[in-house]
Amino acid sequence: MDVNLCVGCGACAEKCPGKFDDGYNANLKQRTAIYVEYPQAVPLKYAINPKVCLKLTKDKCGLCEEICPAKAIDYTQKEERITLDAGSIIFSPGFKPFDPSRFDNYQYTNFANVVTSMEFERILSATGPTMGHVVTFPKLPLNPKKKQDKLLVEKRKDPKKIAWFQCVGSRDINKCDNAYCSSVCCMYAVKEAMIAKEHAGGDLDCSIFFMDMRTPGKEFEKYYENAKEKHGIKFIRSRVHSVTEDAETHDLNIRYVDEKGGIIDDTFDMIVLSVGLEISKETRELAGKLGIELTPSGFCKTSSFEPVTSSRDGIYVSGVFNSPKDIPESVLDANAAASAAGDALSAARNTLTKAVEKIPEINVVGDRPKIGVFICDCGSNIKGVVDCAGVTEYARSLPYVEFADEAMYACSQDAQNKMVEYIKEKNLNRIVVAACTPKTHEPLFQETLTNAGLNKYLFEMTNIRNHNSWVHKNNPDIATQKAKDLVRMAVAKAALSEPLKEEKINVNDTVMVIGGGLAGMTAAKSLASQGYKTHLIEKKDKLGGEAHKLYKTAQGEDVQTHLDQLIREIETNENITVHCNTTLEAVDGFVGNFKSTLKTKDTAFELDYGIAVLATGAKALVPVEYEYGKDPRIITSLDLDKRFKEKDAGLAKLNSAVFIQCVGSRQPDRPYCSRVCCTHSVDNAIELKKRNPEMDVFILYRDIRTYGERELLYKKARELGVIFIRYDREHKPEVKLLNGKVLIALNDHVLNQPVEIEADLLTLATAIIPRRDERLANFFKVPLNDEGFFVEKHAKLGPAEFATSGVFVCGSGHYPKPVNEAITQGRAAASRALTLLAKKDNLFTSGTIASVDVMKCSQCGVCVAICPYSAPRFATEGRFAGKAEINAVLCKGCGLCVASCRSGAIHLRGFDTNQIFSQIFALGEVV
Amino acid sequence: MDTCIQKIREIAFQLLDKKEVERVIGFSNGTIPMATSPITIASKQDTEKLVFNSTCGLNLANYIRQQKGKIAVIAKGCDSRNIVTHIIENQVKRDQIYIIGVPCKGMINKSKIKALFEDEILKFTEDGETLTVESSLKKEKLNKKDYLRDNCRLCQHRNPVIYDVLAGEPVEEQVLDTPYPDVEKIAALDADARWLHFQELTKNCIRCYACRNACPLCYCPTCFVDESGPQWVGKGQDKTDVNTFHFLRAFHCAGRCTDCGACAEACPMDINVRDFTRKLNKDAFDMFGWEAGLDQTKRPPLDAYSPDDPNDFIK
Amino acid sequence: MGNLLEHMGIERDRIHFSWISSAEATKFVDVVKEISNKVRALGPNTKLVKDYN
Amino acid sequence: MKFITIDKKNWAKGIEKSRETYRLFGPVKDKNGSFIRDLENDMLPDMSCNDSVLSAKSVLFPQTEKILFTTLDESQKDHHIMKRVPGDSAKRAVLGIRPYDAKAIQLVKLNFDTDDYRDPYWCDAYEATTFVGVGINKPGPFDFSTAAGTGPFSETGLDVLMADLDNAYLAKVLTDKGGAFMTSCGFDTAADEKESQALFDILRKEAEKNISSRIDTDKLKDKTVLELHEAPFWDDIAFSCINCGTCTFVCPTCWCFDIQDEAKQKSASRFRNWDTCMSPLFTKHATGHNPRDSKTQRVRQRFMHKLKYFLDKYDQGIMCVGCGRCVKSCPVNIDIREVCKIMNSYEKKE
Repeated sequence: MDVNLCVGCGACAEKCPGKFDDGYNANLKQRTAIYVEYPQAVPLKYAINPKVCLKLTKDKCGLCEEICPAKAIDYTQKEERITLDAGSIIFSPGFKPFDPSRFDNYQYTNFANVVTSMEFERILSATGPTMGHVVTFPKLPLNPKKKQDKLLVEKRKDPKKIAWFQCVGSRDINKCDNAYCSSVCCMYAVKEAMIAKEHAGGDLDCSIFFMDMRTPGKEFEKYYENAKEKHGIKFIRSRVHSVTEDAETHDLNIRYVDEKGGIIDDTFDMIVLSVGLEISKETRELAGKLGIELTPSGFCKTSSFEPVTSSRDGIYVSGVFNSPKDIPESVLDANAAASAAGDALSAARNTLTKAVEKIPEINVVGDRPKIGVFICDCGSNIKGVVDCAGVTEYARSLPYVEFADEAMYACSQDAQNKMVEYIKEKNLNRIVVAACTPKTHEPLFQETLTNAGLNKYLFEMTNIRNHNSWVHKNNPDIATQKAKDLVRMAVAKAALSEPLKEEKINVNDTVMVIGGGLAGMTAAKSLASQGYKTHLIEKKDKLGGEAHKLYKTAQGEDVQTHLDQLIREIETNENITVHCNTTLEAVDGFVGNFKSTLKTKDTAFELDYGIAVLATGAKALVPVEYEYGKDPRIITSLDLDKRFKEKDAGLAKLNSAVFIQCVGSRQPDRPYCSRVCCTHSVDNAIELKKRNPEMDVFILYRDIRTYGERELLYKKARELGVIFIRYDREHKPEVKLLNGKVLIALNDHVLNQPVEIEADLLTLATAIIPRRDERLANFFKVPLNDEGFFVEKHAKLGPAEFATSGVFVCGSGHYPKPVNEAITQGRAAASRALTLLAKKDNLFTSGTIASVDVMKCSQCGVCVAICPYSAPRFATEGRFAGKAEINAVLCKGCGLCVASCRSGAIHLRGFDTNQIFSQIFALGEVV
Repeated sequence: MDTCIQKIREIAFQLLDKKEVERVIGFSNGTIPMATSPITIASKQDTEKLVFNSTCGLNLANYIRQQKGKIAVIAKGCDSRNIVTHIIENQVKRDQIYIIGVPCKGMINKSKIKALFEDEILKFTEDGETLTVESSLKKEKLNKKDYLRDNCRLCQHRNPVIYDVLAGEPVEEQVLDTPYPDVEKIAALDADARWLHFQELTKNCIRCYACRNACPLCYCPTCFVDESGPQWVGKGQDKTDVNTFHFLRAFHCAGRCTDCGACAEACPMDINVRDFTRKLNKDAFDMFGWEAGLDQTKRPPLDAYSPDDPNDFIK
Repeated sequence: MGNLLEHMGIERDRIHFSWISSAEATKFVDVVKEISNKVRALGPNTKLVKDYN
Repeated sequence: MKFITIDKKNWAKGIEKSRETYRLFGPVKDKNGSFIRDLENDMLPDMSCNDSVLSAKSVLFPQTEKILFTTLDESQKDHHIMKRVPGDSAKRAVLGIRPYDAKAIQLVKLNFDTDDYRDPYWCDAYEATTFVGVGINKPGPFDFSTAAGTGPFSETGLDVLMADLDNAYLAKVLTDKGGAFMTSCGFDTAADEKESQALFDILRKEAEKNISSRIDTDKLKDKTVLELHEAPFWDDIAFSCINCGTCTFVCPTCWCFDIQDEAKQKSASRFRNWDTCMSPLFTKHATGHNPRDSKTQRVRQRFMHKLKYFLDKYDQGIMCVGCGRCVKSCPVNIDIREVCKIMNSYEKKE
């Protein structure tokens, strides 16, 4: 397949006789030998599977070559070897889902209704094998051909009861070697159950069988609570031993022990195995070739302080290969790896760039619209249904249409070249293309306009493929009529389009980082090492923040040594100016052009900068329960760290030590999980055991959330004899000070008996609470969530930036996180900031932004109040002082202000009211 | 009210005398019975022209926009709430206005009084709670309480919510169990009857836009009804256009209206246009717990996005 | 807005507000179908409809 | 001059009879006052009610009037060609019109029916209309018609003037049109001419005596336009004005209109609607410039037009008949009598 010629029309796949399993759909259905990897693939190009293709295997068929209107098929292509010179390598090979076939107890291969979570994920998807409809016998095709399958499919039904089994291939060294926690399965199981329930319309019975519910991510705990409380999803703490199948109905019978020790039999229509994440054999081998050191579980070995740097110089890693993780952490990893790779290469920046030739723009203002209409056949995609010649003829009859032409592929290179010629020859000043979706093709056509000297906003595209020929396949007449309607509307709008200007954004390449903790220092260091002047603002008198209070990381690294080294690096870096004892007093401006007033002690000074990174961190809760503060033996985790740091010899002499988890976390007034405390306590418990193996160490917990390879610590603690006793939110342990003793009473979950423990040391694993800095949030117009953490741009895809352009976030101000994650996010924030800084001279606003008609503006301020990007503000000077004006740099063109303006003073350029109306009226003419 | 007007005049005199403000906006006596007219005075001698009585039914907040220099304004409870709305909506700055608050016992319903007489009223006097009204045919003594405007009868904010000085003792606020009986009465009708009610209501509208122009909220430089590109609404007497004007104007006031009654007061055709706005006021209260003009720091609910918005479409 | 129109005697089902993101094609289809069905069930509207003749 | 006595017992029957020839208009009481309405079958004019809220000008000059129409259907030969809406030349009569409203129509006629230009819509309606007025026995407190050049028993512009005599109407037939209407009603009981005229004179004098409100216009003519235009009092007069235009809508002599096009699907119409000089839109240019941008300019325009420009241009007195409607209806009580007083007595200070 010649990817330069393929236009992704799909005509080949329609006729291709070869079939093989569709890996994207978890092999639940088949795809043709010529295929696209998945519907959203970028670029959208077809490929041939040489193992299945009849032409390549048997030299028969050759249909696709005959059909392809773009002549893109090339059976002679050979595997090529490409040599690249690279300064850094980012190794991000991902994972493979655990294959449960080898588990005999769950009978995944034998039972029709046992599926993996990956399969279930596809079943739930609208583009999946069942188009989102959950049915039993999901592994069989919708219309099977084999006789025995046909019989089975007759029994197919909408399931009423589905169970999820957690930790399949995770936290398991009996049946597999995966001692670690896969980190993501609890959350995805809850999500799948919620969606399944939504699809089924509510009466679906969903049960999740789990060991510990691990939802330590941002907003996860609330989701879990919601699933439980509001959506009635059942959470059963039990590891199910085995599954049997009813031979007749194929329902699945299970037997399990509930929390009270009772044996329960139950029947489900379907069972979903929540499979874990695994590093494949191939990846391990490749890592070996690259000379990267791995952990025993197969993940890349990295340090907490260089969390994306592999053991081999110049190779950086990200994603699950680094450790099991969810989407936002993967994105952060990727950002961080990019910045780490960039740090190493900063000297070589811009050495390989080429400039683009600029074509002068024709001034069309005041000219009568001369519209060129191009109707695309898209091979047979459109033409097979719509009478494209008729539509073209019709287009010629429309007002202001100077020229109309039909093209087999309007997006092909020669069609583009012709378009440029026509524009010049016929003096066209507006272009309408009726083809596929502007989402993928608008930029291409706009570029063509630019090449012909037309402003790219003099372009209008209408979709007569996805919205028309595809959906009205069986009604060609109506489809043709609809195509005409769409073209008429597009022409009506195009006639009113105006050239729009893209303003250049000036970027001051100085960065201000607020917060001198680990995350802030990391961000500053990364930016500085790429050559940007960075100001690091710290409220306290020294850098380091909360990390000063930590003893060691989960991987056993000494925090203070590393911290001291980092501080030294920061202080000696000539690109970094550290401002301790400094507070932020005012912020003005916007992306690329911020100005702040800062105050050091009593001296105020101004700082101009282009980018801000908020790394304000969080702090530990001071507990108000469990008799804290009333006895020196009752301390917090950080207090205990301090004693470790100070090498307190008394610790070895303790007879018993107790940890209480979730002190202030996961409760109604603070519903989130503080993420770090389980590992912290487990680690500290091990430290105590190391100092005195005879010591009785208890951890009183609700769920142990040692996600990822932290699970190994949990395992080790149990091996060392640390005793874990679970409690629930309604029955917290009670701490009493009696006769000089610290006594802790609670109910033992195994024995179901009350127990009382006398502790020489009681450590409270306190919640991490945000600083809830509303003033700062206001300064930069960035939101805080209910708990007081900053709300990032996108929970999954934008975890280190804000919706406000030019402002980034990292560290525990975003959400509680351990050292390695804080550092990753610090790097990620720097990385995101670099994407702006690197475009310094090449950054333009969009043309489709809001603008204010000052004559109509009533200066009521609704726009100012309502804009999520702070783009409108009141003009402070000039003839129209007091009226609203839109900052082109900040405006995202969302139209919120346009809709909210009572006076009708705000217009969205490129989507102006008269354009929209002209479209509606154009449609209305035939009504 | 007599003592109150003395107080107002004194305050106004002092303010002008000490040049603390450039002008004072208040009411003066009209040329016909039951009429008062908004007035602006710049000299302390003119303070004698100021009056305040139960015929001052217009809303002076409508007169304070785009004034130069500092001005003083006399404000009833509702006027003061509209001043608050003006401050929120950037129409005046708090330090540009000096508010002479007047606790209010309600304004009279002029058309209800006129309806008692077959011919024109020749004389109207007010003495505390008693109104004396005379025509060529008869003379009536009326209890003011029985002739209050509907909005005043249902008012729960008679005392100014914001002021620099109060010209009189605060009055007792009414507490109503059912603050929206009028809305409920219409709501109890069936759909066709409701439609007829509004058709009948606007039947005589001449589209003079007195309701809009008397409303302190309607300050857009170009009102949507005057807009010609796009023309949102026809400009003739077509009943659909008339109704569209009324309900859209009301909607623009949603969450902002203080039910000051100036619209109905100004209407030369005696149309109670409040039937439109009242429903929205009730909704704003029921859905958002919101009454306009009570809080200088919060924008009206329709100006703001909130994730816990009670509207179901937001989910 | 819907409440006010309903208060004026216009059937509630004739007006609909929905928050649909560009990614929610299915929701869009569902909502449009739902509204069309509701409006069809109500029959032609006679209120607040301008007679141009 | 012919006088006819109409027993009130026969009134309804006579009116009913006239419907064979005439479409009738007259005052009808509504809950918010009385209005001049098209009297549909069986409806009688309310001859005894207070003055109508709006004047009778709408009978000839409706607030919204469709004047032209066309089709946008390009398959039709005459598409986009504007055609006049077929006129209603059928006879009509306005019953119970106040004498000053009839006079006002004569003032409006100066605008719609000139040597150079004849407004077909207004003029055709005017020619088809018979004005049957009723004298005002007891003028109200706002009536200053005598000072404005008309009066409670003024005959200008009327075809018939009737006097209400409790049990009967005494009708003075002023024109042939009026006579024809009386005949169509079957009212033919002639009254003694001399006695009747005497009775009219007594009633007129009695009524005029009742009018306490007046304005002086004697000095307006001598002042220069510029002097009044630049006088300092306009800001104060205009302060309270909310620019609603009620005064112009209720005014029997205001004649301004605005043209609006409306189209739906393939048909398009052109309307004229009452306009008002109080609206900023009235003078706004397509460029965005507005020569009367401020409220003061607009308020000044209204009074200058009524009390000065008109006077100067036509020499027919002021453009006000003293009905007092604007005084009663103004939401902020701007009183034309007061304004007239200020203008009439204004002396420019040197």
